[in-house]
Amino acid sequence: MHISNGIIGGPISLAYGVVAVALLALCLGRARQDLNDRLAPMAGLVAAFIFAVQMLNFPVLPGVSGHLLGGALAAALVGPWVGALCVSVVLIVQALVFADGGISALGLNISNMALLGTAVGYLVLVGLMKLLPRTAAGVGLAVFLASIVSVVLASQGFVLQFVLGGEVPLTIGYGQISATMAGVHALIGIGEGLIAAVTVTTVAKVRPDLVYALRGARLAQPATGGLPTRVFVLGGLAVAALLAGGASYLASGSPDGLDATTLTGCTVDADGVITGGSCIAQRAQDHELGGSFLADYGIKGVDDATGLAGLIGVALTFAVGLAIFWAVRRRRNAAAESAAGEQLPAAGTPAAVSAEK
Amino acid sequence: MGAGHTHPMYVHGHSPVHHLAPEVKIAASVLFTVVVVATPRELLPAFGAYAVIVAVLAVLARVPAGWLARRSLIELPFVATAVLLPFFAAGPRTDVLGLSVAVEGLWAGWNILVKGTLGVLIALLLAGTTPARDVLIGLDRLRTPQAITQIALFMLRYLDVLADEARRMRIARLSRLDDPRFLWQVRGFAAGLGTLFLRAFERGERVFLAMRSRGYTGRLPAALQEHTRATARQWAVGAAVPVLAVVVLLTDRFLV
Amino acid sequence: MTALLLDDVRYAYPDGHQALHGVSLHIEPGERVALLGPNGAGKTTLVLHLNGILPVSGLTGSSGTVSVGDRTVDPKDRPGLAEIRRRVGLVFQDPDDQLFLPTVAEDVAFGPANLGLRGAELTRRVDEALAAVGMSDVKERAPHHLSLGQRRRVAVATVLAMRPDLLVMDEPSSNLDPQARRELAEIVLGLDVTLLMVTHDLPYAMQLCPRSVILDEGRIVADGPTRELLSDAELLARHRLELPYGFAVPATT
Amino acid sequence: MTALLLDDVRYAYPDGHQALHGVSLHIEPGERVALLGPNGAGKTTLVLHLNGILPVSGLTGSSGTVSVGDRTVDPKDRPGLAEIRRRVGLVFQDPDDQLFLPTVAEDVAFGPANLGLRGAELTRRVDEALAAVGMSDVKERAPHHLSLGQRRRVAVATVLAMRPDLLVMDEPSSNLDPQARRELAEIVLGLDVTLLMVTHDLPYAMQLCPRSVILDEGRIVADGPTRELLSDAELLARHRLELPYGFAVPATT
Ligand SMILES: Nc1ncnc2c1ncn2[C@@H]1O[C@H](COP(=O)(O)OP(=O)(O)OP(=O)(O)O)[C@@H](O)[C@H]1O
Ligand SMILES: Nc1ncnc2c1ncn2[C@@H]1O[C@H](COP(=O)(O)OP(=O)(O)OP(=O)(O)O)[C@@H](O)[C@H]1O
Ligand SMILES: [Mg+2]
Ligand SMILES: [Mg+2]
Repeated sequence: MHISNGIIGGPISLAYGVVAVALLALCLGRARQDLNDRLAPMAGLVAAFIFAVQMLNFPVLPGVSGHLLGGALAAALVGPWVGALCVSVVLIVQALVFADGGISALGLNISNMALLGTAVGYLVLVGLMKLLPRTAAGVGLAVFLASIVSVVLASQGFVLQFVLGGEVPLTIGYGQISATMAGVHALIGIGEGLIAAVTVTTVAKVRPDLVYALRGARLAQPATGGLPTRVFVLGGLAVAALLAGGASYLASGSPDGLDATTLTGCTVDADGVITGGSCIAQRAQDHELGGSFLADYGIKGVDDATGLAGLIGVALTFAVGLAIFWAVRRRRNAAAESAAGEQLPAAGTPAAVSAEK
Repeated sequence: MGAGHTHPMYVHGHSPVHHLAPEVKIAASVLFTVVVVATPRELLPAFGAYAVIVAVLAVLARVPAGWLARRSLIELPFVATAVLLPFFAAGPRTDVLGLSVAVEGLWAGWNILVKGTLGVLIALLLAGTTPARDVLIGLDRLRTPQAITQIALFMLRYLDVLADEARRMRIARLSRLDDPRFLWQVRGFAAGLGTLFLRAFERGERVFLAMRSRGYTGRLPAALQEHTRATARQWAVGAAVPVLAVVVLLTDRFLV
Repeated sequence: MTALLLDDVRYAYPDGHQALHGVSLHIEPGERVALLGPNGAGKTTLVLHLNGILPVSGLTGSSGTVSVGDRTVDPKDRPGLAEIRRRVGLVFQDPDDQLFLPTVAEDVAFGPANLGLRGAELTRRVDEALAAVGMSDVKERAPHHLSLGQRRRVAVATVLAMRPDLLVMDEPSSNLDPQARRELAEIVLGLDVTLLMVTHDLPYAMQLCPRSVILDEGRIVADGPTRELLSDAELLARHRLELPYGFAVPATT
Repeated sequence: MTALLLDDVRYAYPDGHQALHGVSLHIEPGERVALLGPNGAGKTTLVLHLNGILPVSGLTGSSGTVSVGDRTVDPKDRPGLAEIRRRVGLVFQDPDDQLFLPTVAEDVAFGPANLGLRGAELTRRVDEALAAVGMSDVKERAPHHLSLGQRRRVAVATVLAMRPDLLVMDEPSSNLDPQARRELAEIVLGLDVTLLMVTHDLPYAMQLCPRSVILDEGRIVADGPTRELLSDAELLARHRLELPYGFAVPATT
């Protein structure tokens, strides 16, 4: 969703720039209390993580690309003030070091993605955490939903900017643009929500001191074994399916169809590297990641695979499929558990893999 | 770990532009971009003059044209959509090559195209001649709040750490017979993502503590970068770029 | 029959640094060989060739062939590579390169599960391997929250659990406490495998490996019975090796 | 006068694992002390306390005081902490934790530059430190492109370049080739510093440190002349320590 130079008129860009600077100054003031020895490297990592997932870009509307935003993730891990700074840093570095996003549009981009996205994500998160149990599943669900809301609202921030300073009358109505943006970003939000939820729950389980939203408190153990997990998965799936259905309906008229977000048509070699065919992940690698930090750094010196960049690309494009796969595996694990009466290794263990071969 | 060692956008070289202090280059790029964006889209000759300025800079920096062309592909989505605008814009229409397009849309498309391209090119020249770490040093010297430069510094280092940890985890899986067909990789990814985050954090945290134990106070010691500080002459040279752009804008505005 | 055969292996890292300048080596099944040499000699680089992690295909400066048993390492031959990785168990010099799952038990189970083991058999394998390195009590902890020595022991367990034919260990004894080091020696002596062990600990090499190879600047400069090589003080000194303080070559092995 | 004083130091990691259960230790200026103990004893955890890296403030399970010279470590006292970090030089167990700048030369210069050195003096410091560990020829290379042993040597150089009063090294000799290990011993013996060295290499401890402390399960279980401790086979065995194969306590130091 990086706006490039010249999309939004000068006066509006300037106004947003002023607002962004003022709000960032506020964040800096508040962050000073938070940014201690521990939070400084954490903030750096959150920024790096967001930087990495933002590398997958695809066009959504004239002059606007869609990708993960990371505001809710940042808010959950380092709080709203430092979180907004993290996302801003990502945007500044992208503009200056990677020529991504216009320098004169920095104010616009920071307003949408860093300020609006993080603030909304944090508010939703705090609200949900009050309602949901303080278990891993509860936190995960809260982060998941906060991500979706934050991404969708940030996209509406762009629409507002376009209405104010788009400088060109369109045959398609602003309502339609708004709906399309919301639809596409709901889908993006699901992918982002899954990634953010997995990340935050893992961190919360092992290092609760690193999750700002928990404020240092340990997670509660689920009262009844397994049930909240299932609730989480099914609830998440329901929301995902709903949004996906609605979104693809809304987005079907957008210039870049959603079919581009699948990997159909790609051939994949031994190590999961895309070797042929045409699909978004590959395009993204060629155009965006091909020259990017991660693509160059991924597995340099060890293999010509795409490493983290590839992994992230894969995960994002498969985000929706993953949700289903995840649920199926969970249920199968649960079944196997009750059948064998023994604990199968948890997520990511090979037992499940071989069982499915 | 190589914090901001270089980045793939960096073109190694020893041109005068490379040797310009980073703070000068950043200030000049930002101001130049602002002037470009502030130029009314109808002033065609001005944009031509800007393009000449950019071309001269590229030659001075000895950045290959092919490299610039390839890297500016990042702008492709915008180009594609700028091309679409004439078809979606409302208002009076005209015929171009037998197609009916909106006049307003044509102008808007041109506006995005030319300002976007010039902006990307100037940003690429900055990135291509300035290692990432120097960009941060430049921002620091331009009085950017320390919280921001510090987060940015850690971010660059963590990108390396993340890539490095991801590489390690992948080798570990491969050498123990993981069969990373696509789906498995996605599944392993979901499980591995949180672990990757934690591992990267904990390694980065240890590195941070090691820096602390060698006297780090939140900014890189000045003695390591003394050679890159801007002289008055460099400021004068750097200022020439935006000043030239303003001159172009004004002459065009009032003469044409 | 050969367990391992390297023929004129050369390798340059992507940054242009030439680490191996033509290494040829032949190991019989059941042999235990120590790989000695100064820091930066190329030992780790050599070891990473043994299951196809290096070379990166398409790099200049890299050539030669590596065969394990009757198979040749070829990055393009996927089933062949899987078979080689099944046979070769590689303990990395840095345990952080080896451990990646959220708990120790899962990590040790990963390899055997990929071999097709499951259920009670899998659990037994894991327990055995962890018991062998004395790490049964950290089973449920996160590997990255262990001390370095504990991580190294778990790293050894992950490979032992796969029961490889050819066991390759890159400085397995560093960071181990003295008793763990002796126990590791006993484990290795009790296994019926071919062994290639990189080490800077010459007495340890003497204890475990009848044969030694000295690598320096990417070339093999000596190959022979360990006892003989270690008695040649002049040879050792030429390659930055020397017997440690207080150590005398024992009269009997 | 004391160089280092620990009083009833307790520490629990954020995941709840209690690593130190009340450690008290007193070291005089100029003493050279070896810190011995099995894997997971808490040696690294202890060492990280010595310049205020641990504890994380506000965690339960952590208490006690650490003083360096006349100063007490206090995370809230920023200038005090800076002064302590100037005095204490810490070589981490994992060199990857220590090295982070793009080139070896810059990394070694980082500490002295933070101390305010610059220009020719800074260059001289860097060159000296790198020469001492025999790494002058990798000056312009990237630390993460070095072999593990090379990285460890550079890590030692980064700390030597700061000329600390109290030198704390966590297993400095692991992954070093035998000659580098001896050279390190010579460097340390030639320095006029207080030394605390964690090691699993008992002969090395004997060679370098007249006094030894044994840590086990987060508690100090023995403290005395190294020669005496190492002659007490029963004590050693109780804490997973033992003299290596082929080593006999030499008659003279
Ligand atoms: N990733 C890399 N990129 C470039 N050069 C490298 C890389 N890794 C190692 N080297 C270089 O290759 C040479 C051999 O390194 P290698 O790690 O194989 O040494 P080694 O014999 O294992 O040393 P050690 O005993 O210190 O572990 C060294 O000169 C080293 O600097
Ligand atoms: N980051 C961490 N989080 C939680 N527990 C940890 C962490 N690091 C170490 N521990 C635990 O604390 C205890 C002490 O660890 P420490 O690293 O101090 O041991 P050590 O004496 O240095 O061992 P080694 O000789 O293997 O290096 C161990 O039981 C270890 O598992
Ligand atoms: Mg090595
Ligand atoms: Mg330790």
